[in-house]
Amino acid sequence: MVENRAEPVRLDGGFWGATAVLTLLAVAAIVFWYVFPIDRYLPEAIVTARQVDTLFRFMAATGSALYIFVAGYLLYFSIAYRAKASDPPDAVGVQVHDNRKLEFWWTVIPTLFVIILSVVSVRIWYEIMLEPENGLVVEAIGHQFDFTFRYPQINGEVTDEMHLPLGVPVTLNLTAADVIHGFWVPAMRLKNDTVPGLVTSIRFTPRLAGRYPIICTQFCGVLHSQMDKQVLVIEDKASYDRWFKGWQQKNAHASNTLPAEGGGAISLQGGDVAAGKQLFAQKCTACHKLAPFDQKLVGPGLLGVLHDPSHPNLVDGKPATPADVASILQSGYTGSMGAMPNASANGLSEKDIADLVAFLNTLK
Amino acid sequence: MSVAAIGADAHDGVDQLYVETRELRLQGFLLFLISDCVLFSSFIFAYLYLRNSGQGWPPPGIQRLDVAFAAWNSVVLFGSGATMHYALENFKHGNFMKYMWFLLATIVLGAGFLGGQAYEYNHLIFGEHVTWWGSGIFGASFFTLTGMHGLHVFFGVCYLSVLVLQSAAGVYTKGKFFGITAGTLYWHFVDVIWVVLFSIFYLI
Amino acid sequence: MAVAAVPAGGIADHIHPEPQGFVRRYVFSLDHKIIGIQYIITAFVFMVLAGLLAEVIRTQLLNANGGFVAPETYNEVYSVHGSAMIWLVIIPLLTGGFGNLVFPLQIGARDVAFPWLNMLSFWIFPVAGLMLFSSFLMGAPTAGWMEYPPVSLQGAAGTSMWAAAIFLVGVSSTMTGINFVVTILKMRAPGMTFTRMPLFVWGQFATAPLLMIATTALAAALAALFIERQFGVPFFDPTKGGSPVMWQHMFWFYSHPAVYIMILPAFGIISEVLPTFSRKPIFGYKLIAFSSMAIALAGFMVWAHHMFTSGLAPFLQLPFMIITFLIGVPTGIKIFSWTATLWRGKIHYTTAMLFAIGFVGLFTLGGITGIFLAAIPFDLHVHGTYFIVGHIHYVLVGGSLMGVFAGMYYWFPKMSGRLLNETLGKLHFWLFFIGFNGTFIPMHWLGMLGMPREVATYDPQFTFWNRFESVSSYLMTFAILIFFVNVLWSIRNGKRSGPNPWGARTLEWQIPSPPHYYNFKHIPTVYGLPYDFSQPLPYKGLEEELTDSPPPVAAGAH
Amino acid sequence: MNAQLIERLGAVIGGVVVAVVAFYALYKDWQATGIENQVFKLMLVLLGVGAVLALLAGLNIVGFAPKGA
Repeated sequence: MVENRAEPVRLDGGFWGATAVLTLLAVAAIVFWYVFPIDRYLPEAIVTARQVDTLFRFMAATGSALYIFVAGYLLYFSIAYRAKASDPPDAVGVQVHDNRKLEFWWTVIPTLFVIILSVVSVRIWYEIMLEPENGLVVEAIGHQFDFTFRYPQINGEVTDEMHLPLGVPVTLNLTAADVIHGFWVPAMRLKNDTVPGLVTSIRFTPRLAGRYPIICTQFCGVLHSQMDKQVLVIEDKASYDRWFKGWQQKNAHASNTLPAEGGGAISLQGGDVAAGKQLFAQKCTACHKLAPFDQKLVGPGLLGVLHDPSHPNLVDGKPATPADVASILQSGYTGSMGAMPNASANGLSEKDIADLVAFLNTLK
Repeated sequence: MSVAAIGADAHDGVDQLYVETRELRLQGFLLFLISDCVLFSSFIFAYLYLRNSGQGWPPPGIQRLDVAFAAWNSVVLFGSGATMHYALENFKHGNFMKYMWFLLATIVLGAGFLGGQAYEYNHLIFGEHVTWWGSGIFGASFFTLTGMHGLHVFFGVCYLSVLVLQSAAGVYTKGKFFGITAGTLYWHFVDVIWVVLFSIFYLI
Repeated sequence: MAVAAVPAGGIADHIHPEPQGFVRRYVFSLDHKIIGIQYIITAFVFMVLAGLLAEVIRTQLLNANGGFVAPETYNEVYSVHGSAMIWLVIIPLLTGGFGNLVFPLQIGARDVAFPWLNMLSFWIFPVAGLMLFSSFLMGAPTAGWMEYPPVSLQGAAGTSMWAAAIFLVGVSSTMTGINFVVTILKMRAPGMTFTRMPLFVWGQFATAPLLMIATTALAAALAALFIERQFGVPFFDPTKGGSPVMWQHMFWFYSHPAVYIMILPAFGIISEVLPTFSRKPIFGYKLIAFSSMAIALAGFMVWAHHMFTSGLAPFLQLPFMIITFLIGVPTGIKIFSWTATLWRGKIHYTTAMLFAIGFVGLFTLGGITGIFLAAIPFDLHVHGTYFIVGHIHYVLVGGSLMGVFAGMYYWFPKMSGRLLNETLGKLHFWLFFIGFNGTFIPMHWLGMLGMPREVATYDPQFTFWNRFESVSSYLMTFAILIFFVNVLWSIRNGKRSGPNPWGARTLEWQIPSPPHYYNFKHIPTVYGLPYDFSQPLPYKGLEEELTDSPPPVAAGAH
Repeated sequence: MNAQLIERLGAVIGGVVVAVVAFYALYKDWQATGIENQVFKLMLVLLGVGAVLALLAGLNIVGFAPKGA
């Protein structure tokens, strides 16, 4: 029995019935996604978290509707058009190859939907990216198997929790001391990898007080799964200030200040800049860049270390002097990012130190 | 697919089977060259990415490469490309002895290029202490890329030597000489890769 | 219409004498069908090994503080599970296995363009597989199948073995890619223009350039990682000036085309199975064929959507998001065309058809979560979490593996002459369907609520759903066990299938099963698309195929 | 530094020779058809370009001042 092509192929009643049911289901799904209380399961800790949730609701709603139609028709066609026992063994379906109009629409409509989705995503993405930049600057450093934080005016590092005041925009600079970690606070709906040798930043404005887990999402070693113990605490200004002072006292004597005047002042005369340049290339480029301070590799960038007043004060508030740099070269220094070897470990003679200081002096 | 289309006149035992298999082998060989080209371009991407993420080029402490010697060495390799082209032309037009001389010239020039490369490596490693692992991203990208290209030239020289022995033994007749065509394609490919490497390492 | 006959004395007209002896026929065989079966058997062996690793993972995650294996071992287990499943199971099965087995028959060729290269590309594959699994002996790779430096630089010796093994599999893939491109371009039966090729051949034609070009990019990245780990040459180590993000660029430039390598052949299988069992032509043949090519092409332009959170310059991320959204359109067209193929058909529920419909259902869910991940704001939330693990397994297991099962039930009769048992098949399908969904649906919300990826222990609040997943994964494993029992049992005593058990219309069903080593006595000429059931078969010259007259063997040994 | 000079001289002369030969060969079989000959023509063009680059490098027009200068 061969299906003749003469009589036109039309959508039968059953098809429209199924379509009606599926449309109802799709509308129900859309309503469900817009009603679903996401923040009961995952609090919206920062302002943009709400936008990410709206994007998720939009995509989930349209995605569910699309999926209901596809899976629905799949099921309906499978049941309605199964080969019944009464059909002769060589029965065939209607031999339609394609339908220009239908194919046109199911190319154009998804393209339009993709354009709308792009516009919505880009708009929300801009809101995340264009958070104010003049807020509190905090630095989170990924180490193998915990995060440490650096606050302006707190020497050294805050090691246990990260505290943030409500409503104050924050610029969080992320970097790592050893391997790539992923700094993620689910309640913020935001994450970024902390890449060693690279400073990336995310900006947000805390909106809801609470204690939110910080989780590492990029495999970073054997105890990667233990890196979800730390917490981001968002609290009102008063308790934040109390916490802040506590850490200032605690770290007052931290290693950030200069070690005692160990090796005695060494003569810095007769430093040869060219030799210094050569030494710097061999010994220092592994951890320091010839670039402004914030271009961290392991140590900070050294451009203008002896001249640029904004270069962080290595000692008591005044720009570094050649003597300070010489003593650091001599006795090493433990910064947040790793320890700098002292002169003997670096194989630097006194003449070498003089050359290096002379060379650093020329960096404007 | 008429026999003439492939540019070889049909005698010397050339039948339809050889014509078709030759066409397949040619396509396969060209696709192999494309995939090898992707291998090089991936490393070239790595070099350019590292070069622009680093601190200026050449990194502090490493002198700029000697362009004069490299220019001479490149001319040697491009010369071998020209002689290889003429080897194939001569074979196609039947003058066998000229083909053999040009083929030997290609091998000599190719080996000369390898010698020049070895000289430059020697000068860099022992003269200026620029080593593969010791000189940061410069050593990594320079030695990996030029070394890999050098390896390809070495394989090419070995293949061409085998080609000389085979041609002497009369393996290649007027209608059946795909081995030579493949050798010429490979050699030109190695030349073209060096044009790119020469310009990105020495000229920019 | 005048269709050129096969040129006399050419490749298509030439049958070399039958290979003699067990080794020449079955071990070092040049016949693309035997090589296809060798690929499938080896890939299924690796699937069992990697599948057991998966069950170790699920048993470890039964409770929040793990405890089934030590954390280092757990990291090794999921890294080798991921690497083996992708490079030793899915890619070889779909390209080397089904590719070799089926498409030369469908285009009316006697063999692939380079049989020796085909044999070599197979024999590299088990060696590379053993290399990868032997990395357990020396401290297997622990940084997942992506092996991001600098943590992969700290890995034990097994990471270098991993790099070498994947390099080797890459070499095998490149050879297969070259072989298939030349075969499809040059060795189709006379009259079979591009718009008359079956859709499985289109799937292979879209995949082969990816195999050939993308794999070499990975070879370069792996070589760089190997050189850095063994000789200290600083490509990726940040303390020596290298850049870890560069690895991600080089790796994902291959790995996104790789996921299309893993799905396009499965699309091809589904586009063959659905029309045959709905007894009606595939809906929108041209659109499906061209969208396969569009997906393959766009696959090269979207790699950085895996790197939205790894510190790329923000404005650089936008084009990748938008092009990834655009890839959703051709994929959507294919899904709608498959659904429309079922409309007003006469659907026969063989197991192959069940898996095909299951594929469309589950892959669509994976595709939609893929669109979620393409949107940067949402990806910033769920990157590196179990949401991604859920998405991957929906498109890889719900997609490629369901396609492989559909292909096995569909073409097993053609290769062995015996049908796979239908009752065992249906049991396998339904248990697999339930187990699969139970295992991978909860991962979506676990990921969104805060369970990171690649963790040996997790926050106790997720214990219930992880236990639910682990139990469902045992059910899924049991279902796959049924499949293997079914295959092993049916080889000997499955029902005899005859040349065309499904009444299919593509070329491979018009010759005896299992086909002779030379495939066709006389290469047929093709003058139409085979999919219309109401038309006679569009082939000429197949009269002698099913008779037992001897083939015109060429005089000289080839 | 006559080594520099000899190298530059060799590069210039060789560059000219190879470039002329390459572009002449290209001119000669410009009409050849078939994929094989097209690939050869492309290779010859790039060979010529390489020779010209080496020539310019020899003349110090392209590339950087000789080492040490």
